[in-house]
Amino acid sequence: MNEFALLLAATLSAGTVLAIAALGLLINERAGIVNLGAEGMMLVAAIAGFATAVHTHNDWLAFAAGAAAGAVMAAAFGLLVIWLNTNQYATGLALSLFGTGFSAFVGIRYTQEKLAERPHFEVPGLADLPFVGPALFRQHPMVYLAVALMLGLAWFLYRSRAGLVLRAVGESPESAHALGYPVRRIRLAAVVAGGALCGVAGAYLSVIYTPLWVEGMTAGKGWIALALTTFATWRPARVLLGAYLFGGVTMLQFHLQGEGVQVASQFLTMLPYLATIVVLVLISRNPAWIRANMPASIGKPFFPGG
Amino acid sequence: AAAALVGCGKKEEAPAAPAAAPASVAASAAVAKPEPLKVAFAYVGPVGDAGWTFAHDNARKAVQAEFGDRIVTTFVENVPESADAERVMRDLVGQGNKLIFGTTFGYMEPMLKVAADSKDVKFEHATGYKAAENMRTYDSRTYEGAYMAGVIAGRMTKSNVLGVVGSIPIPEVIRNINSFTLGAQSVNPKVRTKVVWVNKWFDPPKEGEGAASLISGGADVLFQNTDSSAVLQKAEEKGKFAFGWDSDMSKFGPKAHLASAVINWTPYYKKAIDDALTGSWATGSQWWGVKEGAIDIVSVSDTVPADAKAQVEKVKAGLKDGSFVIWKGPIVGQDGKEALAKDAVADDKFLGGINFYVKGVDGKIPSGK
Amino acid sequence: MSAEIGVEPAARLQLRGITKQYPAVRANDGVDLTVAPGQIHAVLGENGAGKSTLMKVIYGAVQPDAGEIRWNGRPVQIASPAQARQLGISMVYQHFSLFDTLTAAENVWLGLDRSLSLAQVSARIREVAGEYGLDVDPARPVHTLSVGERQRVEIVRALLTDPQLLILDEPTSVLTPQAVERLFVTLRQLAADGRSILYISHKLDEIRALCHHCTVLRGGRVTGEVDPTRESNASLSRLMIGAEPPPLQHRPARLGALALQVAGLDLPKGDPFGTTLRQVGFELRGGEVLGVAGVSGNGQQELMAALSGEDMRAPAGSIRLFGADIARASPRRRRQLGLHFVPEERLGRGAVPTLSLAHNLLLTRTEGVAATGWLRLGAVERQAAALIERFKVRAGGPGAAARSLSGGNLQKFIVGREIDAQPKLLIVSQPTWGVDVGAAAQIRAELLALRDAGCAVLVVSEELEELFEICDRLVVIAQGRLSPTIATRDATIEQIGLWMSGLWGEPAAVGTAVREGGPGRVGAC
Amino acid sequence: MLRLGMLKLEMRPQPSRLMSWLSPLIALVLTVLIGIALFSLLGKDPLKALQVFFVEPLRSGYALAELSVKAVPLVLIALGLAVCFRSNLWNIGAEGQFVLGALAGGWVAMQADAQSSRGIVLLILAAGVAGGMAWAALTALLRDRFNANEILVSLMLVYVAEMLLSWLVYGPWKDPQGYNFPQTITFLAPTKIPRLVDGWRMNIGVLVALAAVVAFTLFLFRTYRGFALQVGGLAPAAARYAGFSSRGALWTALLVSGGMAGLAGALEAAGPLGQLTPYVPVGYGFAAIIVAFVGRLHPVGIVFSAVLMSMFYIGGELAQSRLGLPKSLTGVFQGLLLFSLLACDTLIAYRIRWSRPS
Ligand SMILES: Nc1ncnc2c1ncn2[C@@H]1O[C@H](COP(=O)(O)OP(=O)(O)OP(=O)(O)O)[C@@H](O)[C@H]1O
Ligand SMILES: Nc1ncnc2c1ncn2[C@@H]1O[C@H](COP(=O)(O)OP(=O)(O)OP(=O)(O)O)[C@@H](O)[C@H]1O
Ligand SMILES: [Mg+2]
Ligand SMILES: [Mg+2]
Repeated sequence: MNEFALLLAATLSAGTVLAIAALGLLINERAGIVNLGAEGMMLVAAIAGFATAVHTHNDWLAFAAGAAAGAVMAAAFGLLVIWLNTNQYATGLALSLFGTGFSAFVGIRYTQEKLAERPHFEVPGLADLPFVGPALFRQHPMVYLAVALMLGLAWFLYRSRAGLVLRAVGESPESAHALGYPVRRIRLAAVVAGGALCGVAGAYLSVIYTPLWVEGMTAGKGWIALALTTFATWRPARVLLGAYLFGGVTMLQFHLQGEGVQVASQFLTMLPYLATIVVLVLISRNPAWIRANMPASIGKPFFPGG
Repeated sequence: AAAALVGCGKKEEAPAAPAAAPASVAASAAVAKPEPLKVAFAYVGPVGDAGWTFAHDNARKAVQAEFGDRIVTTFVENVPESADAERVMRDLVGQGNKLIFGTTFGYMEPMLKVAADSKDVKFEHATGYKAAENMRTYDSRTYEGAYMAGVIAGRMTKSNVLGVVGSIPIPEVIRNINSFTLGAQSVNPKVRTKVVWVNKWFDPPKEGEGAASLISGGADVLFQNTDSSAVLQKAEEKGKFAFGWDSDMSKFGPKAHLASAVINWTPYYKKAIDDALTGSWATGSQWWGVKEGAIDIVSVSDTVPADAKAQVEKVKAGLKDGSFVIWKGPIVGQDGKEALAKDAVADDKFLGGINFYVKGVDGKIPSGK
Repeated sequence: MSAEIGVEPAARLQLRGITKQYPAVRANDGVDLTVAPGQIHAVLGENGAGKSTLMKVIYGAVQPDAGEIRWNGRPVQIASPAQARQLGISMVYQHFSLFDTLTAAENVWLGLDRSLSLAQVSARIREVAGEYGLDVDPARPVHTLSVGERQRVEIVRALLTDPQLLILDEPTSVLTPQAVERLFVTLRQLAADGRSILYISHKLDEIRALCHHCTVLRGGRVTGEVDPTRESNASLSRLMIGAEPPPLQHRPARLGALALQVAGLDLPKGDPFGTTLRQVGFELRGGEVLGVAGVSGNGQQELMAALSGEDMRAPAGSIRLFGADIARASPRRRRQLGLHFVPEERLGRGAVPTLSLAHNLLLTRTEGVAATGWLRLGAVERQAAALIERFKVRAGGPGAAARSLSGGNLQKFIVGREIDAQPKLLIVSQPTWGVDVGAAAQIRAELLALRDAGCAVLVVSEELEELFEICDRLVVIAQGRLSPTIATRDATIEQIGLWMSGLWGEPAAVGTAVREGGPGRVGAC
Repeated sequence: MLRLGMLKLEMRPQPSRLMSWLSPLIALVLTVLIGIALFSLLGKDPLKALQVFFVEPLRSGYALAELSVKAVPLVLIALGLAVCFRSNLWNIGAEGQFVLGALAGGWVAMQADAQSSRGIVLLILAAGVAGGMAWAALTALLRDRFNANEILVSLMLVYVAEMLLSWLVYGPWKDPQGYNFPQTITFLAPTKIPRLVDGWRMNIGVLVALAAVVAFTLFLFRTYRGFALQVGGLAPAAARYAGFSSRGALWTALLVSGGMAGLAGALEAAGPLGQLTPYVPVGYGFAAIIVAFVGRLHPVGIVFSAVLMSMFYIGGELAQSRLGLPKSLTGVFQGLLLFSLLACDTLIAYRIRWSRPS
């Protein structure tokens, strides 16, 4: 029982990185922009956050630095894609590449660094409950913030006027422009917000989750976050669910190995990736479902004539 | 043909090496100054991995300091174990290096090819098994460190479940897992070892996730045969124990850290360079352990009881003077069959090909028979 | 002159010397315009005359290069639509600016600047709907609405800002004649309340029936200011294009063999926002033109896709070309059998915008392709040059990118490409959409010439005048069903308009249509 | 029109031919300028650094041969990707297809014995093509049948392919004499890809790549099928109207690009590697995406960009031992080059004007 609680706890922790990044990408995509540079933004944010944590000994400043790094990268991407109308996919790939190289480059002197002692977190009163205590209430605050972020984002998208404007821009930038909304500025804001969240996720990875800086430490998490938005059909709650599911599969494959399951570890290592494909297939088979939720302008350039 | 790449950058110092040898050393050797021996290292990982490559690079710095201006060292990091390795080796030859160290198994075939074409250069290949006239192999008996760590682990576990995060299932790593388990069993016959493989040498987030899953599976003392400190840090976060590996990692988890099983490549590198300088270099295979000062267990934590420390010291002393042998029968495999008969001592060939778990290790070796 | 402005304090909007230069054209060239309170003011002009540009200038969506705008006598700079709405100017665009997946209320909300809540907006929609007879269900997602209903959403959105000036850019191009009548009632009521209306249309009859005043634009300049009630179609047309279009040469039809037989064509919608075709059936012979009338969004696109082969899911045997079952044949196979098709979208469907005209020829013509699949680019280029010559396409030669052509010229090229293939059956969708009067006349004449040469022609159009002008028989599509055919000489605009609402006097059919389509699917109000 | 400060972009009536040739050059110059600034910042002599990146890799026959070892797989994979991207299909899993090509080619090579005829090399390459195609076919199938996004599926399959390789070389295909190390036997002499010059690693892959460049140029610009594929990418509705099957395009593009990546994999396995190890994938599949774009998705352009990219790689290696510069700089440069190119490409469709205040 306790074993299961710990597995659950590890799952939540593993899912949080993905959840924060994917919620950020969801904002992008709701405005009609796909940023394939998630991996690069997360890496640059990871080193920015880690370096800040090393120098200031303050994790929250580190998250802020990560967010800023992600936002700056996203802004560069946004300017190219939104103002110069470059191809979104290619520009995202370039961002990914650049981010991977750049983070490794500036991170060289931090590979030997360690952070000040990592504090333990407990929710007072709840942490000692049997089962649910160790499973749910001994997590870093960021784990709960990810949930709050999901709720906030859901409220924003479906209950607030600004969220409606964002969805409208993603649905039809031409119409939004005709109504007088500053489409490009809104898109840029969404891209920057998404980059900032990817940045927070990257900083969480290097400052709390691992906590170390190493080159290429995201190891594909940015890509999986991108996959999550599609398989959540662009809905915040499903993104969170998907992230935990994915975290769960990741932990499960180690768990199965530890329990001595008679399957070659390589096949277990494949599990999360195969799971992504399977869920993607299940979601995508129903085009109506996708169409009803997918921002119609996603990936398409918008050039206001006027 | 390779010589065509020479030139450019003669003045440049080796990257991380001290800019110039200390003046005093330079002065004393000023009488008849021979050309310094150019020594190069090809590393598989980044020098900052805190593990394998870091340990090699520490030794490089040590020998550079030791030999002063008699040698010049260069390194190339992150050399993939692919077709690129051969080009890097050839370039290092072309740069005038006369002694070249390749620090990972995957360089074996490329180094053999380059060695065949560059007879005046000596090649040193770590962890491989093929040698040539001008290429010898070297390795360290890391399993001795694993065994000593196991002794401490056996004493410190309360759940009697140990966890190992394995990198990739080659004999070296399997041997270490087994030795760790044997060490623990020598002081606590009830222990079991759970293993997870991350299939990477160096992937801290994955290593951390593996560690977390072992902890959720009941392990309270962790050990890793991967190249980063992530496992130790995960143990620190979760309030469990763990070890440092390859280099002293105590600073990464002051509370969780029980001890670090370290490799010190310096003695071997000193010998190799000395051989090359004096012209006594000869091919062969060198496997150094505690006896030669290549392996040690350091920074044993104060949480380890004094008598456990004494047990470790005893093992170390035995390994040093040869009175104690780890792989000596009876050793029973996971399947219950005797792998090593009573009093039989495993030779290096046996050790080099280990592909089974000893009794007490759970699970199955990936793709093992 | 400025004194004149002074003596007309009642003017709601005054434009003086508005000029707007686009890279290729001067869309507005020193335009003056005055709108009085309570006036319904028409702006008339052929395609590209600059009407929409002028309206966008007034609405703040486009900034003029020169000129002055006075609003209720005061000079203003209108920097954005939001500012225009604050002043009391609202606009319904020529191309809708609605969001498909959002509800009607959300769409309206997005067009309002006041900080009303969504619930309040829904309530206001109901109020306005009652007041002006603009029935809209606020909770329905827009993609479930018919085109007429969508237009009502647009108008309600404009009205909720309580405008003093309402701009309507070609509002009737998507409505049935009956719906147009309803709209006019509403507009007159608005004008009676003292609101001014700027009304843009090509339809001379409508302007003469509705408007108090008319400004005519040609090539970006004002070429006339008239009272439309005192003009004739011919005189307005002269103001607009400088001449009357040449009359079409009609010859009696000489019916040929049965070309196209459609029977029992049932086709579930492929796109969630599309229309399902039900039991569509008709016949078409060589040497005649059959027109398909209907409000857009009633299944025209789906029917065209099924006939052209872009949608190959039609039930086997439901479409026959000269007796051969082509229901599941690919477009290329159909072309081999003599069926050619001109889609309504030119850029992106009828032609690839970035490719040259020569390359675009290869979309439907394979004379320049060797049997091995090798392209004989020289031959293709010569062929394209010949087409350009024959159909008087104004373009920079066969190498010009499709997107560099104006809409009318590209349409001439595409229609020409298909006519030149000497089809046995030509299907044309919206042959003259957005094409100026001269080009339209040329295209219509080419279609008739093709008919006279014995080809079967099927024309889908939303412009009833056009259909009445060139078709021998008519049929109406509504909610995915087809009416019986009727000879054009026996048909009246009123009758066809009624049919466009799905009411063609087959009690059973009407009953089902209304039930299945739901209340809102009917185009008429 | 859109404004960026004082600058105003204006859409050209026609894309500029001149700019489509000039823009890669401008981008390269920009990248070099940024590089010079970066080197100066790091306290390195920029001239020497430029020499390491742009001169040394071209200095001698041997150096050129080494350049070809890196460039050939890039050219082959990028050619296939160009067809994919031109068809608006986003296969970014070429790395996985490369691995499968190496596996299939490697398997054939392992079946050979010392007496095998040299003809087996052809079999190895064919197997490589088939292996890559099979892996790409998975992506095509899932996209075709279930509409699953090909970007994500092909990418996830890269990880799966790497694990498959890992399992094979640790398990069933392990060299029995290999002390249990993760590697297959070293392939026997008859299976080795023939080299062009003794002592140099350059092999017939160069000829294969050049032939492929010619073939792809003709295919894309001189055949009806190639034309049809591109129409699908430029305007899907026009392709549907013309009757060019989108499923056909999907399968053709993915199979072609998978096959090319597989071919590159087989050439690598039986060429410079000579055995299979877990380290077969070194990122060619991902780098080829940049190569394809920098080469403007044009076969001839791809040759130039592959050579450029290889110079960056080799220069990055040399810069480590010569200048003590970290390897990660290579990635920084590649990213910068692609960024600059994308930005410069704007000039093909748009014209820059200084905005006149009105
Ligand atoms: N954003 C733009 N960029 C460049 N040219 C434009 C733009 N908008 C309109 N034009 C050009 O300006 C001219 C006037 O266009 P406008 O849309 O105002 O015409 P219109 O009278 O509304 O025509 P229609 O009857 O087709 O609606 C046309 O030649 C058009 O091609
Ligand atoms: N450098 C390039 N980068 C990207 N696309 C290109 C490039 N060169 C040509 N293309 C595209 O390839 C297609 C064919 O070009 P190409 O110049 O080979 O043929 P063409 O000019 O149409 O025929 P011809 O050479 O016989 O006149 C066109 O769509 C063109 O836009
Ligand atoms: Mg208009
Ligand atoms: Mg040409």
